[in-house]
Amino acid sequence: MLDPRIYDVKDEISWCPGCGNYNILPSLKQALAELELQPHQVVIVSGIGQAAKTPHYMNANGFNGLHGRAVPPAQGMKIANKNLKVIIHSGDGDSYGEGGNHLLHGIRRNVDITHIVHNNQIYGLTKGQASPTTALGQKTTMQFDGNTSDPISPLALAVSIGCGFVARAFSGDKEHLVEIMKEAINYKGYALIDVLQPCIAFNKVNTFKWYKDRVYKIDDTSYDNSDRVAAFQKALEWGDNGIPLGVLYRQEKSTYFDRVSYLEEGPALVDRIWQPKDAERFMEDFR
Amino acid sequence: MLDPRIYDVKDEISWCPGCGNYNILPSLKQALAELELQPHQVVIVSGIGQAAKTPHYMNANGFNGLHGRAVPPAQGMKIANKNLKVIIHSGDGDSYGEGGNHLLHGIRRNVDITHIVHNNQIYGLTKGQASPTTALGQKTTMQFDGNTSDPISPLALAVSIGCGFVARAFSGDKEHLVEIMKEAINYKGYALIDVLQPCIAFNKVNTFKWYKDRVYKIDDTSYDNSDRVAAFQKALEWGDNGIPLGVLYRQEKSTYFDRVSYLEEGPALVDRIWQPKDAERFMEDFR
Amino acid sequence: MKYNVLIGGAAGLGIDTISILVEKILKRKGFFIYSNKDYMSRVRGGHNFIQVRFGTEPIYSHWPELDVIIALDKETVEFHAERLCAAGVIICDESLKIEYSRTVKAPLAQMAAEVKNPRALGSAAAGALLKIFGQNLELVKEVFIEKFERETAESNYHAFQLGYEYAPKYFEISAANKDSHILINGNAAIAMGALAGGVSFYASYPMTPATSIMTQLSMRQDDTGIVVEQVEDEISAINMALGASYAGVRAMTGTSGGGFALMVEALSLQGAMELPLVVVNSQRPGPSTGIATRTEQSDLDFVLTAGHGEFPRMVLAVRNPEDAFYQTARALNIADQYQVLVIILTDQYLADAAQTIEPFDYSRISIDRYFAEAKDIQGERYKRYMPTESGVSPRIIPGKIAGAVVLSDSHEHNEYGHISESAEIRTAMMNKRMKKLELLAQEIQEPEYFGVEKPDMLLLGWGSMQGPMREAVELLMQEGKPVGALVFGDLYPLPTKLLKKYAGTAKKLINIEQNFTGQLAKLIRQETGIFMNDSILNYNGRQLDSYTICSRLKKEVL
Amino acid sequence: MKYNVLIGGAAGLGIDTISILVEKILKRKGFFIYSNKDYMSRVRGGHNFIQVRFGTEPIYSHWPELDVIIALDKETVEFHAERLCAAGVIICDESLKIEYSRTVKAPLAQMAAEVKNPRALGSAAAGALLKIFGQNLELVKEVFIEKFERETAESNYHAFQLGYEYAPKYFEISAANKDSHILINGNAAIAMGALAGGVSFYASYPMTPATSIMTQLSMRQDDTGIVVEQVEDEISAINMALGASYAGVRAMTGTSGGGFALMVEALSLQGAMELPLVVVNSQRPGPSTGIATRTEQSDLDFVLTAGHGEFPRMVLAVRNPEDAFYQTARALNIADQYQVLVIILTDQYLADAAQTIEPFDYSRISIDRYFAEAKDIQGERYKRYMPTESGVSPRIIPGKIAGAVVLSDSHEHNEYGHISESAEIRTAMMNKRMKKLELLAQEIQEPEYFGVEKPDMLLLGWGSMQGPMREAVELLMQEGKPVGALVFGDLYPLPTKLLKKYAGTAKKLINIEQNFTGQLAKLIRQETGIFMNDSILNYNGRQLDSYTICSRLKKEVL
Ligand SMILES: Cc1ncc(C[n+]2csc(CCOP(=O)(O)OP(=O)(O)O)c2C)c(N)n1
Ligand SMILES: Cc1ncc(C[n+]2csc(CCOP(=O)(O)OP(=O)(O)O)c2C)c(N)n1
Ligand code: SF4
Ligand code: SF4
Ligand SMILES: [Mg+2]
Ligand SMILES: [Mg+2]
Repeated sequence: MLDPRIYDVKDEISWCPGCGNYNILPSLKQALAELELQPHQVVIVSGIGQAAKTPHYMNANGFNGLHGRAVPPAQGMKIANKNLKVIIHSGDGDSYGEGGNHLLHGIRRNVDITHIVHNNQIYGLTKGQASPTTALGQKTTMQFDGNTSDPISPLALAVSIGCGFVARAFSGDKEHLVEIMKEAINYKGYALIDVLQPCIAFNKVNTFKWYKDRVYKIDDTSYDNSDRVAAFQKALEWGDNGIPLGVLYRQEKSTYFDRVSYLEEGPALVDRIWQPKDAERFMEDFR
Repeated sequence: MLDPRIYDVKDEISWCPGCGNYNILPSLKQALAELELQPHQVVIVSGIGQAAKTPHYMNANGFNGLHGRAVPPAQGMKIANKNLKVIIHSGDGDSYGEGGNHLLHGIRRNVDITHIVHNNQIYGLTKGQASPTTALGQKTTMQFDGNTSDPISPLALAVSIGCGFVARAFSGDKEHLVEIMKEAINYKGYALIDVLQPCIAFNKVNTFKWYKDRVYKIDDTSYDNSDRVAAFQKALEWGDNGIPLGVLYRQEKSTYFDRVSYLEEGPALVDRIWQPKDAERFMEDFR
Repeated sequence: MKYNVLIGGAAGLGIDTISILVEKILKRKGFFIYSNKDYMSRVRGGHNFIQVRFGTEPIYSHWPELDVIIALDKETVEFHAERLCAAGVIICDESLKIEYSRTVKAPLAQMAAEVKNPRALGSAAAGALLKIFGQNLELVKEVFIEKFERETAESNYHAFQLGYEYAPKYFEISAANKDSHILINGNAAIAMGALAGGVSFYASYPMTPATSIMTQLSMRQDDTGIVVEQVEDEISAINMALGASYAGVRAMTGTSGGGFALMVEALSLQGAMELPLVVVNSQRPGPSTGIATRTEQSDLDFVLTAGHGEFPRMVLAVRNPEDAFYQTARALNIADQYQVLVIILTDQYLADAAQTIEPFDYSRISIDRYFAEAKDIQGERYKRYMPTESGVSPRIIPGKIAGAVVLSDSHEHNEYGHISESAEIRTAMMNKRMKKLELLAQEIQEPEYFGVEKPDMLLLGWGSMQGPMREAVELLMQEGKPVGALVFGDLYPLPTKLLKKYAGTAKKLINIEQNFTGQLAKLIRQETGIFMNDSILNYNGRQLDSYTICSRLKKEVL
Repeated sequence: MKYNVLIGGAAGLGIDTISILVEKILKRKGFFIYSNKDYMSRVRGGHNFIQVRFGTEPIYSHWPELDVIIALDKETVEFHAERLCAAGVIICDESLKIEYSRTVKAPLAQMAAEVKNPRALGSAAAGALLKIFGQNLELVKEVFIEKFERETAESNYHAFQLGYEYAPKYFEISAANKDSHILINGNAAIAMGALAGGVSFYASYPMTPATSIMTQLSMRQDDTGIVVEQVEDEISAINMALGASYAGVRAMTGTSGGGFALMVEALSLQGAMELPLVVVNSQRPGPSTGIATRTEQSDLDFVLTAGHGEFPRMVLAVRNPEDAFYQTARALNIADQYQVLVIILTDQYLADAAQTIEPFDYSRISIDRYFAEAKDIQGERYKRYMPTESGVSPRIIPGKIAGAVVLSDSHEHNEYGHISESAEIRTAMMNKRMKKLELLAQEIQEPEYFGVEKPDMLLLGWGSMQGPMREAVELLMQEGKPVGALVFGDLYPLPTKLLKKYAGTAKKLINIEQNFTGQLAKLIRQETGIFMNDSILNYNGRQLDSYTICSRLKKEVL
C-alpha cells in the first residue's frame, strides 16, 4: 500500500468546518493508496458545487468542469486513455439535477468509470436551495413554503437503467466508505456510489445524527445483490425505517471497451499511431 | 361523445406510407372525442422528430418546440392555465435521449400532463440512427458495427422515479391504445404512455410483426398495478418472452397543484387579477 | 459630507448582519446610503467585506478611501488598512493583535457574553460604530425589533448599547432630512419591477449573482399568487417560461452567463414562435465558471447575437436599483407589445449594491398585454402569424375562444403556424419578424448624459458603470475638466442620437467598461462607424470606482 | 461546354441512386461535375431534386437553366419545366401525362419489369440520359459493379442498357481528358480532412446538415481505430470531446445551429481550460428548427461571440470541398498549437454539394501536436497554466509523466490550475489567454480574390458563396465589367490586408450573403470601419446562383 499522503496538497480547503465532505476526501486518498494507484494515474473529475471542489484538494490529475457536466468529460478521457483511473466526485444537484441526462446515458454506455456523489440533499454552494434529493415539503432558503417536488431515489434510478454497480455509503463511516470506494474503482464498468453527506450549513433536517440514527449495513450473507428486482426494492428503503448501506446491486456486464473491441485489444487511443498518409486510401471511395 | 373529425385538418401528412404513426393520430382524436374535449381545450406539445409533427396534423392548440424539450413548455402552460388539457406527443429520441432530464424531473414535479411517446426504437426523422431504446448490437445507419449502448426500459425508469401512471400500448392495437390514452388523460398527475410504433423505413428489427408476435395484455384480474416493485419487475419484461401492454403502474399521489395550494383553489394563473399598485406594499420591506 | 465604512471578516462571521443593522439605522436617521459587497464563493471562511458609504448627499457608487474599518478578523486589517484615510479608525475585538494607533479595541466578545448571546458580537460592533459617528440612539431600537426575533432582539440591542457606550466619538455628522427613501439593491429592484409589471411565472435555476431575484420573488409567491419554480436546469427554465408565455401569462427567467449559455437554443425558439419573453443575465467574470461571486460586463456581445439564425430582440442594461425597477416593468410591456425577446443585463456589482432611492412610483407602471379578442380574429381559422403591416400578429390566449386554436412552431411556418418549406413564405416570414426591429428602434431610450454642455472628453459606458462614471464626471468637473459621460441603458437597437451629437464635437472618446475587449466600443463601431480614441478597461472582477477612473484617465489617457 | 441536368421526384423514389450513377459515369468519362441537392425534411413523399452540372471545364457552382429533366413524378415537371432552355429535354416514364414537346416518354417501368427489378427504373432513366448526351458505354458497367451487389448490378445495368437503347441523341459533348479527379461533397471532405489531420475522437449528436460528417467518420472507425461516439445530446458531445482533448487525443465535434447553441456553455469552458478543440457548425436556416434540410449563412455573428465571458477563438468558413479538406486539417493543428477553440462554419449547400476536384495532396498535411515533454516542465510541480511570453503554456498528457499531474479548471485559476479569486492573478490570466488573439492574427489567411486588378465594384462574401461568386465575377468580366470579389475563408481574427487594398480604390462595395442582416458586412464594419454601399442578401433557404447574383446586381445595384 502507498502512503495516502502522496495525495495531499497544501492549498487551503474552503469547505465549512464540520462539513461531511471532510471525511470523504481522506477516504478517497486511503482507497487510492490501498489500490496502489499513483497520483498521475488517477483523474478526479467534477462539475460545480462544494463536492465538486474535490479535484482542487487532491494531488492527482483533475478536471473541474461545468455544473452538471462531469460525466461526459469523464467518459471522453477514459475512452481517450483507458489506462487512467477516472473518478467523478460531484454533488447531488450536479449529478442528479443539472446532470441527470448524462448519468442516465453514461450508465447505458458503461464506460469504466466511478461516480461518487456527495449527496447532502441540498444545493450547498449556492446556499441552500432544494436539490433532487431534498424531501417533499422541506423548507429551504428558496422553497419558503416547502419543496414541491418528490425526491428521487438515485439508487432505484440507477438500478432501473441497469447500472452494474450501485452502492450507498455514509460519510460518517469512513472504513466502510473506503471499502466501497475500492470495490467501485475495481469494478469494470460504470459504478455509482451515493454517499450520504451532512451539510451543516443548509440542511437542518438530514443532519449527521439523522443519518447516523437510520443507516444500517446490508447483510451480505442474506442479501443477494445480483438480483435486480430485490435491489430495486432495497433501493426504495429510506427514512425512519432504515437506510441501507452497501453494494445494493452488482452485475458483471460488457463494458464500452468490450463493445468497441479495438479499444479493448489495442493500445490506448491516445497512443494510436497515425500519419496523414494513412488516410489517403479513403480517397478511393470518391474516385 | 364528440365527432372525432372535429380534430381533422386538411394539411398533408409527411409520414411515410405504412408508418406506425398513422394509427396513433386517429387514436388520439378518438380518445379526445370520447372524453368530450373540444379542440380549443387541448394543447398538443412536442419536440422535434417524426412523432413530434403530431401537433401539425390535429385541429387543436399546438406547441411544436425544440428537440428534447417538450416537457418543460408543457408544464409551463399547464401551470399557467390549469384548464387546458396538455398532451405531449414525441419520439423516443426526443423523450428519452435529448430530453431525458426533463422526463426525470417532470415526473418529480408531477404536473398534471400526459406524455405519449411514439417509441420506434430509432431516430426516424434524421434517418435511422440508434435511439436510447435501440437494442444493443443493432446495426443502424450510424452504428455500422452495431449499437454500443444498452437500451433503457422507459417504463422501469418511470417507475423508479415514482411516476404515478406508467403504461405501454402498441400502435397496432388501436382500441387498446384509445382506452389507455383516455385513462392517462383522466389521470391526475404525470402520466407516461410508451407506444410501440414500427418505423418501416429505418428499424428493420422491431417491425410490426416483431411487436405483434410479442405483445400481450396484462391480466388486470391477477396483476396488481399499485405494487411498485411488481411494476418494476413487469417493466423489465421485454423481447422474446413477451412484452406486456397496459397500465403497469398506477398510484394516486399529490400533484403539483395540490402542493401549490393557491393554484388548486384559486382561478387559473392566467386569470390572476393584478395591478401594479398591488405590489406597492412590498416596498415596506425596504423602508 | 460622506463617510465610508468597511465591515470585513471570514464568511459566516456575520458581516451581513452588521451591515444590515448599520445601513438601516443610518437610513432611518435620514442619511443617504450606498453599500456594496465583495465576497468569495464559499459558505464559511475566506475573506469577505461590505463597504457602506453614507452621507448627507445622494451617493451613486462605492469609494476606495475608508473612514472606519470594522474588523472581525486580522485579515481584514491586513487587506484594507492601507485604504484608511488619515483620520481613519479601526473597530475590532480586543483580542486581535493590531498595531494601528486609532484602533478601538473593544471587548466585543465579552459584551456578547455579557448579554448571553455569542452571536451578538456584531451588534456590539455596530454600537461602537454609531457612537464613533456621534449618532444618538433615536430610532435604533425599532430596527432591532424588526430585524430579530423577540428575545434575540433584546440581547442584540443590549450588546449594541454596550458597544455604543464603550466607544469614543470621532466624527461629527448629522442628517438634514427625515428618512423618506427605500434602501434596495439591484436584484431586489428587478424583482420589485417584475412584480409591479405583473409577472406571473418565473422559472429559474439558482446561479450567483442572479439567484436573489428568484429568492425575492419566491418569498412573495404565496402573497401574490404567482408561481416561482426552481427547475432542473436552465434549459428547462426558459422552455417552461416559453410554455407559460404561450398560455398567456407574463413569464420571465433569470440566470448568469453560464446558465444563459444553456438558454441560447430556446432564445432562438422565442424568435421563431414570437412569444413574449424577458430574460435577465446577471453577469459575473467568465469565461466559464470564472469567479462566481464577482462582477464583470463581459456578456454584452454574447447576448447581442446569442441564438442561431436571425430574429429581433431588444437588449438593455440596468444602471442602478431605480432604473432596474422601471426597466424591468418596461421590458415586460415591450415583450408583450412586439412579441419579442427582451434581455436585461445586470451584474454582481449592481445585484448586491444597495442604495437609498426615492420610493418607486407605482402609478408610473402599467401592465399592457396587447391581446387580441375574439372579434379581432378575421376569417374562420385563426392565423397566429397573420401578416400585418407592423409585423406583429394578433395574439390570443389558447383555450379562451371556442373554435380558435393556437399553433406555435419552431420550424419556418405559414400564417397558421404550420410547417412550410416554401421559399416565398420563408422570405415573407423573415421580413415580418425582422421588421419589428424598426418598431423596437422607435421604443429605444437615449443614454443618460452627465457633464458639461460641450465636452472635449466624452466617456462612454453602460449599465452598472453609471454610478462610478457619474461620480467621476463630478470629480473631473470640479477640477474644471470639460468632460461628459454617456451611459447607455438601452443597447440594442443602439440609440445613436446623443452619441452622434456629443461624439461630433468631442476631441476624445473613451469607453469605460468592465471587460477586456471593450464590447460597447465594438457595438458602437459596428452600428455607427464611430471609433473610440482610448479606453479604460477593467476585468479583475471588482468594479471600478470613480477615484480609480479619474486616476487611470490621468495616467493612461490625458 | 457545360450541361445541367435535374433529377426530381418524391423522397424515396430513388433520385439519389440516379444521380450517383450519372455523376460517377460522367466523371469516369473525364467530365467535370458539380451537383447539389434540394430536399425536404421527410423520408418519403414531398418533392426533392438534385441538379447535376457537368462539362469540359471546371464548374464551381449550380446553375438555374436546365438542359435535361429526369422527372420521376409529375410535380417535377410542374415545378421545374419553366427553367428548361429552348433545346431542353424531359425524360420520364411513359405513364406521366406531360404536354411538353421535347419529352422522351420511355417505358421505364416496363424496362424495370423486364429486368425483373422494379427498383431499376432509375437505372433505365440514367441510360436514357447518357444516350441523350451522346455518350458511349465505355466505363459504364464498372460503375454498376461497384455500386450494386452482384445480382442487382446485372439487372440495373440491363435496365440502363434498355433506357440507353430507347432514347435518341440530343446533345453532343465529349470530355477531353481522362478522369483524374475525385468527386466529393463538403461534409465528406471535412471528414477526410479530419482523418488526415489525425482526429481520434469525434463525439456528436445527429443533426442535419452536419450528420453526414459523423457518418463518414463512423463508417471508417474500425479501419482507423478512431472512436466516433453518438451521444445523448450536444452538451455531452462537446464536454466529452473536451474530456478526450484533456487526455491528449485530437477531438472534434460537429452539429448545426440548434445543437451548437447547446454547446455554448462548453465553448466557454474551452476558453477557461485552454483545451484544443475544433467544432463544426453546418448552418441551416433559423431561427430555431427553421428549415432543417436547407441552407443559410446566418450563424456567423452568433459563433463570433458565442460563450459567456471573453476568450480567444478562431472562426473560419470553408468555401468548397477542397478547401474543406485542407482547412479542417489546418484547424486541428491551430487548435493544438495555441490550445484554442477553432470553429469551422459550413452550410447545407456545401455539405451536400459534390464537385470534381484534384485528389487531396496528403503530403501537404502534417499533424503537429505541440506537447511538452518531461524535460520541458520546469520546477517540481507541473504548472498547467504557466505564464509564457506567447500566452501558450506547455501542455502534457495526463498519466504519461510520473510525478506530474494536470489540473484543468473552469474557474479562474492560478498557474497550477487551482481556483483563485485574486485580482492580480485574474488580470494576468486574462492577459495570458487573450494574448493568443495576436498569435492567431498571424496565422490568418487572406480572402481569395477573383477579378480585375483594380475593381470598380468589389463584391464581398464568405464560405459557400465562393462558387457562385466566382462564376458571377467571370460572367460580369465577360461583359467587360470592372469587377472583383473577395471571398473570406478565415473570418476571425478578420484578415484586412486585401480588404483594405481593394476597398481603398473600389467605388462600390457590395456584400453578398445568405442571410438577412449582412453579417459579414457587420463584422467588417466592426473591425475596420469600412461600410458596404449595398448588399445582395438571400434568406429563402436556397443558395444564390451566379445567374441570380448577376441579375440582382443589375437590378438592385448597378
Ligand atoms: C449552468 C450552471 N447553473 C448553475 C450554477 C450554479 N451552481 C453552482 S453549484 C450549484 C449547486 C450545487 O449543488 P450540489 O451539486 O448538490 O453540490 P453541493 O454544493 O451541495 O456539494 C449551482 C446551482 C452553475 N455553476 N452553472
Ligand atoms: C438540438 C437538436 N439536435 C438534433 C436535432 C436533430 N433531430 C431532429 S429529430 C431527431 C431524432 C428524432 O428521433 P425521435 O425523437 O425518436 O423521433 P422519430 O423521428 O423517431 O419519431 C434529431 C436528432 C434537432 N432538431 N435539434
Ligand atoms: S455549505 Fe454545506 S456542503 Fe458546503 S461546505 Fe458548508 S457544510 Fe459542506
Ligand atoms: S421514417 Fe419511420 S417513423 Fe418516420 S415517418 Fe417514416 S416510417 Fe414513420
Ligand atoms: Mg448537494
Ligand atoms: Mg424514434
